[in-house]
Amino acid sequence: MSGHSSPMVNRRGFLAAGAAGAAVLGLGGRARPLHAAEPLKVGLLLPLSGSLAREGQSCKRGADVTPALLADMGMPVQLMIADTETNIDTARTRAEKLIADGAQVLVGAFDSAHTLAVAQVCEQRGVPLVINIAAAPNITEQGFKTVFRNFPTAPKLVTEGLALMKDVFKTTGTTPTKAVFLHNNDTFGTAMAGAVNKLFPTLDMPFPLVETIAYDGAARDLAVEVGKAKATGADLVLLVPHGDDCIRVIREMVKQRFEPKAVISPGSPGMYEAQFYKTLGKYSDYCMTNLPWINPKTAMSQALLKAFTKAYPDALFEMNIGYTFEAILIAADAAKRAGSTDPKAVLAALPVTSIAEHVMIGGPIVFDAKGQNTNTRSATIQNFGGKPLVVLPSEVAEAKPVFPAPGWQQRG
Amino acid sequence: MSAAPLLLVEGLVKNFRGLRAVDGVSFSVGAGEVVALIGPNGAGKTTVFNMIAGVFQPDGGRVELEGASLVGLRPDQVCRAGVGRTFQLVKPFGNISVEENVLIGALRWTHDVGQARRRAREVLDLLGLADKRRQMARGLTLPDRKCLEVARALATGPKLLLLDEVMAGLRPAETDRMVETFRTLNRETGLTIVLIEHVMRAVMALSQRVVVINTGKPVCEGTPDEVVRDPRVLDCYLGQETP
Amino acid sequence: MTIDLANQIVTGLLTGLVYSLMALGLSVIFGVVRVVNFAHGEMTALAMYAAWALFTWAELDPLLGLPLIALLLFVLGYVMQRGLIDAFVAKPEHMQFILLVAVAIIMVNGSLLVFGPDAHGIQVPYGFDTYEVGPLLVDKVRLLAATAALCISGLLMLFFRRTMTGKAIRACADNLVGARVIGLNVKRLYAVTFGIGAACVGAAGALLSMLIDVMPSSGPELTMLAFIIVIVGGLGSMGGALLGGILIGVSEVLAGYFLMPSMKGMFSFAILILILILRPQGLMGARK
Amino acid sequence: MSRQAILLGLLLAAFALAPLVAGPYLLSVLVVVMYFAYVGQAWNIMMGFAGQLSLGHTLYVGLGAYTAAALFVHLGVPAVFGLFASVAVAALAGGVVGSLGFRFGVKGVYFALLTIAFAEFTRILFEHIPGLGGPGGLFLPVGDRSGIDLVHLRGHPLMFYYLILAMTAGIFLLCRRLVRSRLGYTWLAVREDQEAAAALGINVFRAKLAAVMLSAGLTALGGVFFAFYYNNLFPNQAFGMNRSIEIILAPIVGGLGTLFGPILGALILTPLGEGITMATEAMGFKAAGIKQLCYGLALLAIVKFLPDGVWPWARARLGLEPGDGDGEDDR
Repeated sequence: MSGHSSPMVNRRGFLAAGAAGAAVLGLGGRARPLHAAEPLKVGLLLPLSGSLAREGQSCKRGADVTPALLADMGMPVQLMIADTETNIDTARTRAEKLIADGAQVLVGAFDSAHTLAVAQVCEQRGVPLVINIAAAPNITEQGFKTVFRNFPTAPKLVTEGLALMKDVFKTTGTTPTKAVFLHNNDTFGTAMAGAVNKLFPTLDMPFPLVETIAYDGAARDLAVEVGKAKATGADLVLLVPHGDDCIRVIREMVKQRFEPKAVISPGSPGMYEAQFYKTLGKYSDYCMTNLPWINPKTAMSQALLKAFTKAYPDALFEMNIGYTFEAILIAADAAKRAGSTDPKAVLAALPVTSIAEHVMIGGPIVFDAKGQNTNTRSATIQNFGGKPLVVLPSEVAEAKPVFPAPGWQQRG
Repeated sequence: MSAAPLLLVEGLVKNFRGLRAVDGVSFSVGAGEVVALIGPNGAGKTTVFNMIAGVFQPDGGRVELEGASLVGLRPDQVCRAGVGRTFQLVKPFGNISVEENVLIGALRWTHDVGQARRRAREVLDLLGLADKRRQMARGLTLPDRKCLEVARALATGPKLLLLDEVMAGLRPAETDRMVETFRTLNRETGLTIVLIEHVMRAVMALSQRVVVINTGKPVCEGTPDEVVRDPRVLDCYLGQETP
Repeated sequence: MTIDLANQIVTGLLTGLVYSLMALGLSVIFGVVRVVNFAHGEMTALAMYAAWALFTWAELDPLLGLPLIALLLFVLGYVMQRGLIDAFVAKPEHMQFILLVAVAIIMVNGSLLVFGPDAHGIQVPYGFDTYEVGPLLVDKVRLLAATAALCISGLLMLFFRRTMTGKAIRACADNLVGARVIGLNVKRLYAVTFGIGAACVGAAGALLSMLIDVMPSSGPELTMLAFIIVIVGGLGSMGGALLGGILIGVSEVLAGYFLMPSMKGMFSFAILILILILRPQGLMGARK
Repeated sequence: MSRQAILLGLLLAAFALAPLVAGPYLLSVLVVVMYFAYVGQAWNIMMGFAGQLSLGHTLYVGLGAYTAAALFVHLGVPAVFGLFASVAVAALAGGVVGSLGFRFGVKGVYFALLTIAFAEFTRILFEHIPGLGGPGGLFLPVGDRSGIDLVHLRGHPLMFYYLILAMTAGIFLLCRRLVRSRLGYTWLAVREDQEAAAALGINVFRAKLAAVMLSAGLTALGGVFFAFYYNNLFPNQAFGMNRSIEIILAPIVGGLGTLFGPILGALILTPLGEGITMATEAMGFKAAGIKQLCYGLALLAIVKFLPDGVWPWARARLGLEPGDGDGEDDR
């Protein structure tokens, strides 16, 4: 099939990232689309207002800088952005509206419930949906033919997140004695917690998990939660926050003088966000998060970073941006390979996607029979001086992991 | 002794926060009788009514309808036992029509809305409200509201009707008309009526017997003519004016 | 274990006092105007934004900015009552509810437009300080905030007891007809009351801004919290709001400590249900 | 035929024929309109007819949705049977809320807060029931989207459109019967004055309980629709406070206690939201939140200037004032 125009790059080739980057960027000229002038209309659904506004707008920033970059690669796209208002009724009607207005591919929708509602519309209308972010495993278990997800499911996030922890201990030569697990009790946090509790015993972790503490992210103050964690005497905190709740957790830890060797997230947003650094200052340092991250060493991510920093000098360059960019990239790539912007043609091209050079860490973007990209891969990022740096895997690392972290009072 | 009276009230007591509002009131009403309950303001008349109607539970004493105790029953159960009442401060169902107000009363004895509607129209005719039946009840004048209050209670088909100052605020001609209506009802259907009334014109014209109470205690009882001549009655009304 | 628990209870108590002040605003408004302010949490969020703005742009400590924010909210409350709510005072509850829901929607999305979706928090220089009182660790910010809340509540009670305006407002609450008869300007007094309630919210918002972050969606959560506190203490009772705040603060700590922390909200709602059923006038309210 | 009946017939015909001209987008909007008309009407039974303010009505949506969905997911029970369980569970919950509230004399704003407390309590409770997915959500297998399977409620969006249209028409006719029934009049009496109602022999407690339970049971059917239309349930979306607010907006804006109110309200509000979105987009306002801001302002204007709702106002202008027919007064 002519769809295989992207070069398959094996793992070793991927690791020699720098050179491959240039090759892929040159790809645009080689494929010669039939209708180069006609941009692909991508309908983007995000929760720009309502309770998920913060995450949705972060994704949108990534999307804003995308069309220019893709145009440079010979993949013109026209974005049509719609707000789901963090409301399932709106998500569904907006999806219909985007398709009615001519969207040829939909991208979205951050929230799992909204994504599933949109997926049903897409399935019905034969319009492909490329999921930027949504971790509920069920989405790709429904037998949808039009849904493609370039985001790991919760179990995968956790498996890799826990494995990376072992790598951290091995690299630094220190192993904690016992851990306490704090997680947000929302959709995402519970999916993660379920995976942690299921996978933890199977992964031969070098420390026991003494207690799991679920908390309500909206709860005004998290003093009790942290107090309870402190009382367990654990020297490692596994934390699955979902946004700014991690600020409250760390602040309480400092105030209550709870000094574990480290705070590590097995895969969740929060501890690498701008607000976290701004509010906590020096206390934000050394926190680690294991999650899919932007590969700092590919040419494409450097290009994205450059464009992004120019457009949003104050905003943080993080996962939401990378995945939203990639989702649009996947759609544009399929259209280019298909040589057509017709939804049917794009849909036919999507299952054979193989994008070796992209922005997130991990192997080439390919989809299995269920439409799930199985090549996503987590990295460990650690905060240094108010910035997240990749510390593992070492091939793409920008710094060396620090563990145990210095105590709160010992920080300049 | 003959059959039990329609209504028997005996030794009724009610305390409010240690204050004895009603203290040993007793009277009985035979079937077909019209009895007035009078006394100065604050004498406890309405409290007695509320105890008969089940709004308040008495702290002592008996209330019986045809020999069956009403004590412990809720207002709706008392109504279903055959006691209709009006409220001193009228309580019309303001946002529905006059006819529907009365219709709801008639639903006490029938499940058929059509039948209840026919009954409502009869009652409205009887009370001279027929031409206002489509109006919203909240738009009625005070006399008409009083009339509606009576119509609603009548529509429930009571054996005993408790009227709480339905003539107050009415013009003399209106009072006379209403008195005439009650007399007709009493004569033709044998309806038993107990009324609380300040308008002596109505009391004299309507009631066969008068019970006087003051500060919660019984004062005297007799025909209207006897009562107005009783010095104790005069005392309790005058005593109110001169401390 | 016991020291940990004692620490937590102290924390709950102090935080509860700050929440009390916010709830006090709700209670004052309901006690007099008889309108349940369903936009209460949203107003608190606005006050927190004001505190954040003053801190960020004028480097003003929230404790010092507090009077200004309270004044700002007083004006907001006064204007809201005069221009909007007054016409709804005699309307049924559901109308008031929808009106204030509309106000809340406007406030939430207005702050989204102005401040963006991110959480805004204030980090005062002493934000991480703690006092050691015997074996206990007492958080400095919480202690300051709770003390301020307590002082403001005390001042408010003095205002209602001692000043002419305060007495006139109480007269409106006790006997509206009587208040009209003796010639009180009820409309103005209602507006002043709403303003005072809003000023409480302003003060509480300034204090809360040091404890928690504010987002456009913070509002509804705070509204619910204020309701729980006020109902538990007694809607319309000032002492009740204080007691309710402390009770809810401490009981959430206990629920979080002994049960699952994520269930502590459920515990509060269970208390709310029990109070509504068994003692709807609240712990300190007078039975009507 | 009264003018109201003609209006009703025209409206029904228009909706039945709408799919001929409306594209999938418009159809999806109409589904939302009908859904809110339906649950609004169900809420209206409790508030508009019997005068009991429920601000936590999504409790019954959520219970209905979760019951039928859980039976389907775990036991394979088809929706058509599951809905009976949904109605029963929700009616029972309504009975609990109602009997506790009414027995202990919780009135007015306190009763409203009680309903919120129950809804919020249940939301957090459902976040802690692992068998129902907790906050991770309960997912229904989507299955075939092209056919029509009313037994399992699986099928084409058009099927769902006609289903919700039938439900809305059904509840409209039911309510029309109810307001002219003995029970309906009983509710009106209770709504207007409980003391006077009791004095006319009405068992106020039972009347209110009947209203809550019927309203809850009917609302649960809306929940079943919600579950099988969207195929996923999350406690914060099924039981969230803002869903309760959305439910009651339509009947209040349309006209409380009227039959056309909930439909008209839903017909105004949902398209208003869509319209504002389009208008702000057309005017070049891209900022998120501007739409809801305008929506809030519009809502404010409606309650301020048409406090009795749009239908009573429109009815007066259309010459459809009640009392035209012979005792067939439409509310």
